[in-house]
Amino acid sequence: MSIATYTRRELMVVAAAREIRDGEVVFVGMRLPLLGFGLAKATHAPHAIGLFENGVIRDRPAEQFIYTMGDPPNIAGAIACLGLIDVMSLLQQGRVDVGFIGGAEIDPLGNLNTTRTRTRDGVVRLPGSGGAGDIASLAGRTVLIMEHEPRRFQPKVAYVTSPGHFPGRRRGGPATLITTLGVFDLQGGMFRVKTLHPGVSLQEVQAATGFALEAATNLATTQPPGDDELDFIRHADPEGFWTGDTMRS
Amino acid sequence: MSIATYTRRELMVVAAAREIRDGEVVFVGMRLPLLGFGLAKATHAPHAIGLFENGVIRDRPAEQFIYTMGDPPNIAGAIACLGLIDVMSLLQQGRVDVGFIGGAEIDPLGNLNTTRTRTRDGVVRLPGSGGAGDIASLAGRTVLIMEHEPRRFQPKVAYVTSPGHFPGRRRGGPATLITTLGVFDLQGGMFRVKTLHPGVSLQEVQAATGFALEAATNLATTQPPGDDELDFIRHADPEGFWTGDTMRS
Amino acid sequence: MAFDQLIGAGAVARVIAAWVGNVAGGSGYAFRRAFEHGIPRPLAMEDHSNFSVGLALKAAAMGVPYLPTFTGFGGDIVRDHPRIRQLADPFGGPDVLAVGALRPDVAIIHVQRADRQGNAHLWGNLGLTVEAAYAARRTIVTCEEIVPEEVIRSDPNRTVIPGFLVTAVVEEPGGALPSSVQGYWRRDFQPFLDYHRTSRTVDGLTAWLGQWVLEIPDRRTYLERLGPQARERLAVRDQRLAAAANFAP
Amino acid sequence: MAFDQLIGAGAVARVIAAWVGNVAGGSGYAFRRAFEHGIPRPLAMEDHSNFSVGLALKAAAMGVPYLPTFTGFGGDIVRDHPRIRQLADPFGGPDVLAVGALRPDVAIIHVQRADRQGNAHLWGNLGLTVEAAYAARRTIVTCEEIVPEEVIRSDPNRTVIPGFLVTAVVEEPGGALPSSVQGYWRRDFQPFLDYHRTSRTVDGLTAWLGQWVLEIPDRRTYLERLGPQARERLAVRDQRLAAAANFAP
Repeated sequence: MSIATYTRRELMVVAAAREIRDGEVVFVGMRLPLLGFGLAKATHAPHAIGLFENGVIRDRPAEQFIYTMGDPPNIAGAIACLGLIDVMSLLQQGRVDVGFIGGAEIDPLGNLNTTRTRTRDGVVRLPGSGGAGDIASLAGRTVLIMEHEPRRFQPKVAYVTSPGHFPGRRRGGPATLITTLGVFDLQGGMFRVKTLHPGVSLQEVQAATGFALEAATNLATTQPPGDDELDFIRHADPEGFWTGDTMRS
Repeated sequence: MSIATYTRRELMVVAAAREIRDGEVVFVGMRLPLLGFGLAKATHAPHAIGLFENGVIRDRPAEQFIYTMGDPPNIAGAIACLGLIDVMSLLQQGRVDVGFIGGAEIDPLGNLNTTRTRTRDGVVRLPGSGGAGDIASLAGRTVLIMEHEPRRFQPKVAYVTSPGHFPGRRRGGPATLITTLGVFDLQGGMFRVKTLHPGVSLQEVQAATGFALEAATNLATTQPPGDDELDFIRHADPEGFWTGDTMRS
Repeated sequence: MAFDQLIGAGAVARVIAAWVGNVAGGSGYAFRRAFEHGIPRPLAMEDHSNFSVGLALKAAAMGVPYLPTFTGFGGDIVRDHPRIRQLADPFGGPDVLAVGALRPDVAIIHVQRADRQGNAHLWGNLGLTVEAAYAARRTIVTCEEIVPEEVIRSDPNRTVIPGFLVTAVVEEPGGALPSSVQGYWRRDFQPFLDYHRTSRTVDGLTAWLGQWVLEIPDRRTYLERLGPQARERLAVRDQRLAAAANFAP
Repeated sequence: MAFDQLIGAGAVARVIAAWVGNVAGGSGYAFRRAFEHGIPRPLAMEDHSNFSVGLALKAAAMGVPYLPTFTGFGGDIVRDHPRIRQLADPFGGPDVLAVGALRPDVAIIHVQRADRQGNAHLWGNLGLTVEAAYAARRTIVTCEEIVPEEVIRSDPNRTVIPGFLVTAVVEEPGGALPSSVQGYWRRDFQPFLDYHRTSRTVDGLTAWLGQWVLEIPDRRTYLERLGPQARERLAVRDQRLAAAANFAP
């Protein structure tokens, strides 16, 4: 299977799905993690449970495409539809195994910034934390998802919206980072290339990263999506709203 | 109408009803206050709202006799059936105008004891606070309901389950005490006879009270129940379970 | 009443509660004997109000060490309480009371229906049921009916606890008797009166425990022993259905 | 998106939020212009995570000055935050963060149905709706339908707010459009995309506000302007009814 047959975002969905173990309780986000959760359920993790920060708990993907987690198809057929405080309380209790978050900027400790940054033109305001800061603080582990661009990979993020590894952390922290170029191991405060996406060189990744990367000598390649996986993704996102080649945000 | 035509408990129900103003939010207990709430709704306070500590909110009495506030007839036809924390939160917010509580012992500051006391035979254990301590702490004002017996009226209660007036109180406190003998004004830390039930003398009340009472020189008599009021009560408690002449607890 | 029976059976070393008694009459005699005389064994007691014990469970459910409250000031419950501390308000307001988290080893909740995964629908009286179910280390759901999962998923807002928090699900119709279950069972009041009368003496309690607990192998026998017409007398036959709620997306 | 529109219209001096953007694409351009350049007026921003702003509302709903949490440690949101303080745990555990109460002047919630007293049934997505309704000084309920009071009373567990907390009730079918209402309206996604594109410039935003706000005298006109087939396209016609729940006593 050649790289032309799937998009990078489809590959990222597959990589996200692989981070979910069967039976786990997953704090699901929108976009790629949502597709990853559905894919994991359909393949190796049929017993995974998905929590959404608005209060929804599902054990199967929504029957129709959803733009937000509050859209009616995400409620219809849910196990439970509680309030935000209820699911955040479960997160705070330590009942959530893994959560997915994205960011506009990342640093070597896995700190994510989605609040505000500074460019040559001045301050740039971003939308803010949403639930990301909570998932970063309280989930058993987190999987981070990013566009891999030099300006996004900073030695120190301008603002820590979603805390990464820090001294005195009681629980969790970033475990894995999935980008448009590869998969990275962030456990325990490291930042190490784990696999490179097909056709991507280590030099390319390093050039797109604003700090020095660690890497194993014999780097594996990210396992490409299988046909079944692609079928699932394209059924779930038929217009490529999230997985097409043009990024929407 | 002679005193023989109604019981003391029926009179107490009527006195309790009169403590509810129209449109008020009332933390209702079981037994006499429950009947008083229904009576007030049926007469001068049609817009009163009743909260029960188990989470039930009603704007009309239950259609059938109930033994506990969780009994199905108290839920059927309720405005809302929430949880205990929800209604206690409304109480703590200051959204409740008046609450009713009973006690085994009372002292001149309106402190009530329903936890434990001491007799010649040793310690006597009582059931405990239930919601009474919360209503005493947090309601806009409280109306207390008691059997009037010397051993129950103590200079100092053995245990303060439901706090009365105390320095630094932020809100509320006992406003009125209704007993088997009369009605008392407890506002601002006083303890003054307001009305004596028909046929009861001040001497009799003082003899049944373990501390000195204040009283106006020209004491009024508690207004006896009218026929409509008695009709209501006897319809609501047809077997005299709560309002018969034999006390059940 | 259940508290009192467990205490009388010698199964309880420590009670954490706001109220221990019998809805039929007030006093719990076995509780009194244990507290006052150590019969059948000494009893440690942690007194609460309804709100404070509710907040203790809620704190555990939310995954925090305590919750602040204003209930209890001026009373003896909070004095030298092992789970309650007075704290300054960091925002400069009046002091609060911190109620420490209470995490039960096991919670047993009875609901109308659940699916095989333990996703449970409960309606009617809630009290502290949901808080207890979330707070406990293990939660057992007993239900009137195990239903197909589509029944639960038809109304996710009715789900009070998601199955991934549930250790075991038990189908046991009438499992809450002699207490009521909205839409399924009326309260059977006679057993409360009988127990109250019988449990006045140790001998009476022993006989009661023999007749109603030790000799009862299963729920069917219990229902039979309640009398030949028990089911007919107690089962709800009327229908007062909740207004339709459409979850179509 | 509503945040962004209010900001763009110059109606907002201060935002307290976890996320300000557009579900269609991320950035809220009016928010960015106000934050970055003070256009049309300077904007004070109090950043939160979803959980912390939820706890701030919940604290107000519970009537306490703050609620404790572990969310936010290690991140910049809680650093020098006007509403968040680090506190020692009085029970000797690790420090907590205290999130101060947030009491909105007004909350506006849209529900499926309410009676004339404001007792409101809501199902589907909850998020922080209930907390906001309880926390606010004044709460306005808008609804798809004003229903007879018996409809609300048929299912008291579905009542999310009792009418005595409600300042006003407004019957406004489609009042949440272009957002969805479970069982009544689908999300109309195009307006989110259109607004996102148009609001990129001040001129675009001004035109948009003219067309969609200032020239719209009522909701009927709004629905007409959405297009002749808007109602047909967006109104939910299917039925997926909640399983029956019997409230008969």
